[in-house]
Amino acid sequence: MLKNFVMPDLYPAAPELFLVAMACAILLADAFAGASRRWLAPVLTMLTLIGCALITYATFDGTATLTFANMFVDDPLSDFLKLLLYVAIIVVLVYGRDYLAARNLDKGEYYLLLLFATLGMMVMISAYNFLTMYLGLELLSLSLYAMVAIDRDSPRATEAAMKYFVLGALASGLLLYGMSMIYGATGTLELGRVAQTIHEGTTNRTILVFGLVFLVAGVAFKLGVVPFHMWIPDVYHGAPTAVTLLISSAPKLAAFAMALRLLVSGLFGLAEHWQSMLMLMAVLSIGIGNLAAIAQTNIKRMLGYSAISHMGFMLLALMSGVAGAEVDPMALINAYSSALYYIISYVLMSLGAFGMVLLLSRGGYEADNLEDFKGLNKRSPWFALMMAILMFSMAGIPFFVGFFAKFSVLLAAVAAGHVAVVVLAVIFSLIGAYYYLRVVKLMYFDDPVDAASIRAGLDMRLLISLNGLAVALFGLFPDSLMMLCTATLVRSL
Amino acid sequence: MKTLYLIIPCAPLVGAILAGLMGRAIGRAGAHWITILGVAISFVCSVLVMQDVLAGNTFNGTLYTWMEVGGLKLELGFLIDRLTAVMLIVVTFVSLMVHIYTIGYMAEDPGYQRFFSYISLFTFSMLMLVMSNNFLQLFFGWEAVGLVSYLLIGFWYTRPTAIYANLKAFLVNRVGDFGFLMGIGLIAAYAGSLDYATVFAKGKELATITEVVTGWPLITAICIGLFIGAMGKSAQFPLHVWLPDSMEGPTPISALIHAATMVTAGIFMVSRMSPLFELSDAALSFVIVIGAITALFMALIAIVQTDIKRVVAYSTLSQLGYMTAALGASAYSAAIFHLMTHAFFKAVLFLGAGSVIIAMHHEQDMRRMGGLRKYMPITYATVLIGAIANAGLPPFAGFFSKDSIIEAVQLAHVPGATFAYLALLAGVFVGGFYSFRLVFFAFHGKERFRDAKHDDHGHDADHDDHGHHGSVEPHESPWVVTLPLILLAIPAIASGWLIGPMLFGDYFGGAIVIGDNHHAVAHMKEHFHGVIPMILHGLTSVPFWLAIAGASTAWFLYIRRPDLPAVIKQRFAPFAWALEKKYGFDDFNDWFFAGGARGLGRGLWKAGDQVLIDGLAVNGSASLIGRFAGVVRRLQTGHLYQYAFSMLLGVFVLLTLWLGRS
Amino acid sequence: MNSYLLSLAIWVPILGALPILALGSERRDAVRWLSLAVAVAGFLVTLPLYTGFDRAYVGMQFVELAPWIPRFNVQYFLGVDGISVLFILLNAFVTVLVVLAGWQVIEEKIAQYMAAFLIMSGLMNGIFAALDAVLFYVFFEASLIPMYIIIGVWGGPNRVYAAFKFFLYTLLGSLLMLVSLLYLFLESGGSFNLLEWHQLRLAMQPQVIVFVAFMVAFAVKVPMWPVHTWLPDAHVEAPTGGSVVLAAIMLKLGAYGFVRFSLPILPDASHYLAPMMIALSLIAVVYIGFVALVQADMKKLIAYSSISHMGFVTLGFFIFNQLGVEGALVQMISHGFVSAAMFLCVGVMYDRMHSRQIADYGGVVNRMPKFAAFFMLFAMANSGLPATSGFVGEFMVILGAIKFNFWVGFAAATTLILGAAYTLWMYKRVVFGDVGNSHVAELEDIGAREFLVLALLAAAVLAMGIYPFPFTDIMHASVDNLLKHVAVSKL
Amino acid sequence: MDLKTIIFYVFAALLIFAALRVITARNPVHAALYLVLAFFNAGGLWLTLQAEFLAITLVMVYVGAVMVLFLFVIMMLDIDIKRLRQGFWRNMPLAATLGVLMVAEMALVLSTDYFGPVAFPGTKMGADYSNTRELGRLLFTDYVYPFELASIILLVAIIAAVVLTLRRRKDVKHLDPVQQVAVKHSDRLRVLQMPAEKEGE
Amino acid sequence: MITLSHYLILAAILFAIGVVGIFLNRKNLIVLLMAIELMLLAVNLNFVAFSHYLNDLSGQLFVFFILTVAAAESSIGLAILVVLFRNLSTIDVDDLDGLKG
Repeated sequence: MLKNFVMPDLYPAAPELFLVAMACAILLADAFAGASRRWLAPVLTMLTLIGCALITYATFDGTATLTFANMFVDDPLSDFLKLLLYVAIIVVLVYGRDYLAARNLDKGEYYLLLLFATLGMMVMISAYNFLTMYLGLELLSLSLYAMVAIDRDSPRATEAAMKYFVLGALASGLLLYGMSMIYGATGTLELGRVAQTIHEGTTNRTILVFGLVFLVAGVAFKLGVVPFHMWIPDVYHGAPTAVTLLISSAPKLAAFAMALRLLVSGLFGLAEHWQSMLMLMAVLSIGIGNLAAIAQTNIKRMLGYSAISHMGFMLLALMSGVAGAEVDPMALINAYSSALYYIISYVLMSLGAFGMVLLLSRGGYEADNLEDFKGLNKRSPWFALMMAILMFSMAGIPFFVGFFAKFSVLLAAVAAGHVAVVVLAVIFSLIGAYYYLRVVKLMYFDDPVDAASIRAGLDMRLLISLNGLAVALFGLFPDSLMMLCTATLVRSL
Repeated sequence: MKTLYLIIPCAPLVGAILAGLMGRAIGRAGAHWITILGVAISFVCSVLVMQDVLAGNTFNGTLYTWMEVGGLKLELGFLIDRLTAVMLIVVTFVSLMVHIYTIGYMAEDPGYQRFFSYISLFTFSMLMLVMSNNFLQLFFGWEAVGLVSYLLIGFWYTRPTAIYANLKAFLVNRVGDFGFLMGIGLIAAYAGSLDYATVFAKGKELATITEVVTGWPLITAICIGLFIGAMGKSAQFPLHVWLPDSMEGPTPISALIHAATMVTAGIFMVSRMSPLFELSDAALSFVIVIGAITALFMALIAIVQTDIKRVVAYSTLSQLGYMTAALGASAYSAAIFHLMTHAFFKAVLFLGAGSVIIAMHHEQDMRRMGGLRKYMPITYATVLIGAIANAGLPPFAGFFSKDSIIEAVQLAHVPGATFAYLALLAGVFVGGFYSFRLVFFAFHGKERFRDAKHDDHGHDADHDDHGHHGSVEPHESPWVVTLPLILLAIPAIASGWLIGPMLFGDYFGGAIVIGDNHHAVAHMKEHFHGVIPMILHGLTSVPFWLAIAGASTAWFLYIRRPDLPAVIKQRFAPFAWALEKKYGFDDFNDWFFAGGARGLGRGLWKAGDQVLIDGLAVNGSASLIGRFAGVVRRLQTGHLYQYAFSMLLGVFVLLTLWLGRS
Repeated sequence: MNSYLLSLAIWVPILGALPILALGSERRDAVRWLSLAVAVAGFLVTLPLYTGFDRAYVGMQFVELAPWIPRFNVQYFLGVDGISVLFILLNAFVTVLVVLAGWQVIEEKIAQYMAAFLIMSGLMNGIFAALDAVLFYVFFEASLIPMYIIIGVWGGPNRVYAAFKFFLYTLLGSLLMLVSLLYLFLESGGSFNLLEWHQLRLAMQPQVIVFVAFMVAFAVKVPMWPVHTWLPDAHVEAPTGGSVVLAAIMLKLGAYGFVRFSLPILPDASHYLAPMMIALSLIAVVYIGFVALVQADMKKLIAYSSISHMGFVTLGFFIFNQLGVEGALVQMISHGFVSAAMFLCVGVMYDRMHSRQIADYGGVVNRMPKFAAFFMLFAMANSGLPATSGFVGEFMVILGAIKFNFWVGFAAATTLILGAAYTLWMYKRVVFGDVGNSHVAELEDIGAREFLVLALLAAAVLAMGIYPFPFTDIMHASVDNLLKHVAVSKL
Repeated sequence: MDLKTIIFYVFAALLIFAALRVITARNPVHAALYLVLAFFNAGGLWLTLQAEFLAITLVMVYVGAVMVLFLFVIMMLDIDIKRLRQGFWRNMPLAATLGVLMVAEMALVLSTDYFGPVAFPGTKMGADYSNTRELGRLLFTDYVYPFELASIILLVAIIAAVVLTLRRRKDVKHLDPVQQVAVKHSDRLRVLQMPAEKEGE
Repeated sequence: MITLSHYLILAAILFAIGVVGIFLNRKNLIVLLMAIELMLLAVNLNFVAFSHYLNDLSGQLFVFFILTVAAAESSIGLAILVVLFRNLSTIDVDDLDGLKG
């Protein structure tokens, strides 16, 4: 019956397989370990991630390999993003541990969901087919919905989960509708063949653009850009901070991969259309994100709005791929590597910022109001410095990584001739600087209202310091990371 | 020789620095010895320089390059010629006298060392000014003397009037400097150099140029600019307002700075610039008119003053007006000559007044004096000499110089010369009157100090407390005070006899240039046959009789009929009021310039900076953004259906826009 | 050719600040002495820049060149010419003074205070030494951070407003500049090298647009009217050291930007827009002069006087003659000394009385004669008295302006009156007179440390006024070259 | 008009009607039942498109399992129907407008030449063709990767449902032997230090 | 004759009804979940129609997976709903406004 069946090459998917195997092991271990072995799940999770990282690193070969009937791609980009993803998840694990333990949320299920979310992101990163992209997205989203609601006695968290869920489902509905249209127009679900079919020019572009609109809407939702951003502030605010930390970091990498795979690998033939859509959304995001952030009193919410504006900035690079009619491959790479660089630096900063919120919170006390940062410099000069670095970096002030991220994005946009847009973006980022500065102001200029000393594990202290210093160091020596982004994209596109 | 030149300004400088910085270490006596020594060295060197100059040597050399920029070489250097030499002698001599005099005058002042430091510093600055061979250094000295004047007027810094006066002096001088700097700037721009010799050499060339932007004849613009500087420093109308107030300073500096030397810097400067001024009749005309106005109208104010120092101060203004008028008449040598004689006799008058003030325990109001003659014979004698010289009666020094000026102005042909002549003549009468009024008022008549209440001395004499509070009886001043008086009285009598060589003997040689069409001095030279004939001729001239008339009127009103002045004052009330108000300049300046500037500043600050820029643009945009933020924030209503609506709207808009495009 | 002096000048203070931060504010004496050591070391490493400077050479000296961000062809490219070298020295010098001035006054978080100043000093050296546009920009913006902290943490009651105003105002300008830098990068075919940009040919319209963008950035920093209003607020609220650095160095950054960027890269636009620049400069001189006259707060008054003096700088640059440009540069240096000294003087009084209101003083000279003497010197320098440094630049610019256009010079020279009026009027009300109130009566004269600081500045002010030759001599070749360059159209 | 057309229109009309009722029904139970109806109709339509297996799955899995779950939840929750009726139609005009506009736009695109008048290619399959078998074959060969992913998604759903809703009832007093054994003496007895009361003065 | 367009337009109408349902409904969260099901149904209809039209089974397979995911999704959605109801004692959409601004 199964003639012609060739066993798919499992080698490129080794990290995913390892992760699934370990997840099952953790599931069983957690079920039978009992209450006294609570440490088992986090430790195993950590080991899993480290193992994944090792496998990914070991199987890296610098070429693109397709497997599972061309549904899975393993290229430098996917390996790079996955490695970053592991790092982000490990950071999330470490930062969140005390917080979750203090709220009795550190159940085994949390770690399982975290792992499955990671798997979902890995699937998205490696997706080369609409179907796998969709499945990865759903795997991620479903895990996240559950994680947001995991503090099930908290009305805010469940409200956030509900909103996230409904809007997320709506967004995947839009995405699917778009996929169905593209499928109808090209007759295939595989990205490479979609691109090829479009390139051949035998398809009806109206239908393609019609599908594209829905597809872009779906991607935009995942990135959280205006007008598909409404979930961001509420979910960031409502979710337990440890989960917010997760939502604000790693999924951005996956969403970036999704955007890159769908729009660039698949629908590059429609670039002129999606680029201008992205431009519109980018400008709106930068504007609305920054404006709304000014009026916030909750830092999680503020960072949520800031995430919207940051994603807008990232889109500026993503839309700058083509300069005029003729396609200059180097300009393309410049633009996309700027976007990648921007995403990476954003994830780094976002991890640090939410990490600081976690650092300050204790059992029964969420340090998520801006006021809670008052006088941090008096309580702990070191962590105040770290937070200040993070905030200045987010505001795009040199010598921090955020500046160079903005720099490369703006350069790409100017190179593509979008000077007016860039000026607009720059003016809004000035407005944005205000609310980052306000955090610094609270930490440095005001007296503390809460004199409690900061208690956190050594691992967290070390990691968060490392995080802050990384933001500074990547700012002083931005080239290595930039080059890495560029090289990755050169070999993957 | 260059070392000698260098010693002249540096000796007082060293004295000033030592006395100023190490005042506490060297003590009071140390301070006056060091500074007096410094000035004495300068004086001796000046005499040596004079000898050298008389031997026909001049010097024009660079000290060091201050800066070199864009082809403009700015240097510090000395120009030593006959004009300089005269000034050196006058400055160092008067300064030396004042230094000595100060020992007595300031004997009990706590700021003793500081005072010596200042006057030595002043001497240094003034010497740098007169020795300069370029405009830059001239300006340096110009401002430096202004600074010291500022410091000295405000020497008693706790007195509100003193610190008001010094600020006023500085600012009014700054107005003059403003014009001065414009003149220098034009010279630099068009002559490309600030060196006297270079600029003078280009004078003819400059005279043909029209200033590009303004369309003014360049040379006139330069000269008027420079002269505005002179108006500030030499207190010419309408920038004279600071000089009477400067009497708030201790009397020695009134003598030194505000009579003998600094205020004559303007006269010196214009004489120095004679090669330029001679090229512009318009400028000369301006100079002569300003000088004449000052000479007459300031003299008029002097007749209503009761403060002994203020009388002398207004008299100084008037005399400066004479000098200026002489400049306008191209009689530079006459101006310098008058400058010299005036330095001596005015120093005598001031120091004499100071002597009186000491004797009266720092009472300056003449209405509380009278009959001092028998208590202070030396002072009386010297002041009388000064007064006669000031009134211009032969054979005292003032007669020669003043008479020459009047004659020169009479002979001048520039527009305004006739007016100037008449004004100066009238001024002679007034001069005679106020000079003798002072003498009679203070030294003759009833001993009014006996009825005067001394109740206001307590606070008046905070700093110059002489410890003689009980004693009412005035007495002659100590020798350190009288010696300079006597030493100064000699040239006040005799310096006029130098008129021959100085005015007509071609003494100044190349230092002063007179244009071909300006013959006044040359004319006078033809009629000059020596000092004695001049005195004899003077006895028949109009000015002499006017001066006598003035003196007699003074005698009549203050000795003969002391009740009359009050009656006259009542009769001519508006006139007296105008004089007492000093024609309202002070009030106008306070109201218009000081008040106006502050009003303008406040208006610009409140309306411009605070309301428009900060309020509207800066905070306005900030609050606008804040309001926008509030609006944007309210878009996030928290309702799911609204979120879904937003997404849907997004899709709808994208659909509509992009389907339309493809 | 390769020398590490400039790198040392930049990184010695910055790296030196790290151990100070690590020491923490508890060990005050250690912090103070270490800070002083770092500041002095920072100053010493800049001295060879002056002594080893080749005055005849027009190009950049002490050049350091290394790749920094090869991805965008950004280089770690340092070098100085006659225009910039003096500012590095000035900056290092002022840093020493600031450390001394904060010695005892700052009691809270002294380690952070000192570190902030040292870091800022290094960053500002970077600005003056950078020959790569991105490097310049990075230093330019980064220097906002320590100043923001300084104003906000150690500032006066309204410090938060002032700090935000300062930061956002300046950021606005610099962000527009960033866009222009990116544009020039693309126009130049992928280079951020300033020296290459100087040779870049641009059409008139882009020149004007880029000029305006640059102008906003630099004008805010200078500050020029009408974007000056952040300065009085920042000065009033900043601690003394902050005011000193702000006035002495930070204001120079904008002016320096004009000479380094606007003039040589955009000569045609510079000429075209010169009337506007001159008009704005004159407004700064006259308008601000009047405004300064009515200030009741000493620091505000000096702040306004700074704006007015900086008007001379921008005026000097845009009259395009050597007198003007060199005068402007000299004015910048001199203003560095004089304004620093003025703010230190106010600081000396503020430390004792905790008031900056003129009305709260009166008769200070009775209690503090030494201080009054210094203050008098600096007040005179501030009003441009000859033989002080304040005169030199003003004089040169006025001469240059008269050469350029009589009326421009005329308007500029009004500062002679206005400057003297507001400075001396303040001096009169604060220092002269009888002892104003019981607080004044309790004042103590300056101590040895304060004396040292003021004496150093006094020496600098006098030296520069009496013999400015060494200051101007070093800049001739570069200014000459700049003017020749600007005279050639790039169209 | 052939039979297929009639069937299509009947099913389509019912489908739309049912869908409209789903979103407009005030009683959630009704809505759920209308949704069942909609699914039935959709299944019917899929049959016309020769997707037999999917049609059957839709009815069996969806209607059989998912809809029952919905109903179960609706019944379980104690919902105040009266409150649900208030302000129900407030968004109607906007919703209707936007909905109609969207449909119009989409229809405009979808009825273009490309999809419009051209008939179905009318694929003719052999008699031995089985939609189910083909799907199954693909599912376990080419689609094995998504298939595994789907299984994991279901696993996530299980975990999520458990973690969110499983509760140990707190009002039941039951003993946990493990805890009883693990107890230490410090848990049983707590010594309190009380300050001695002062004697009355 | 029934063409592909018929199916597509039908799906579009269905999709629109689903979407409109989400923001029309201000009261009942369960109906929101049902509206999502409608949307997915519309997408499925699209895929089936295309699959038939293109004679390509991958569309149908996609539907297969969508059905699976939708089931999982609704189970999680309902679980969240239950938790929400426990916390807020309501499933009124209007009451879900604790997070805003």
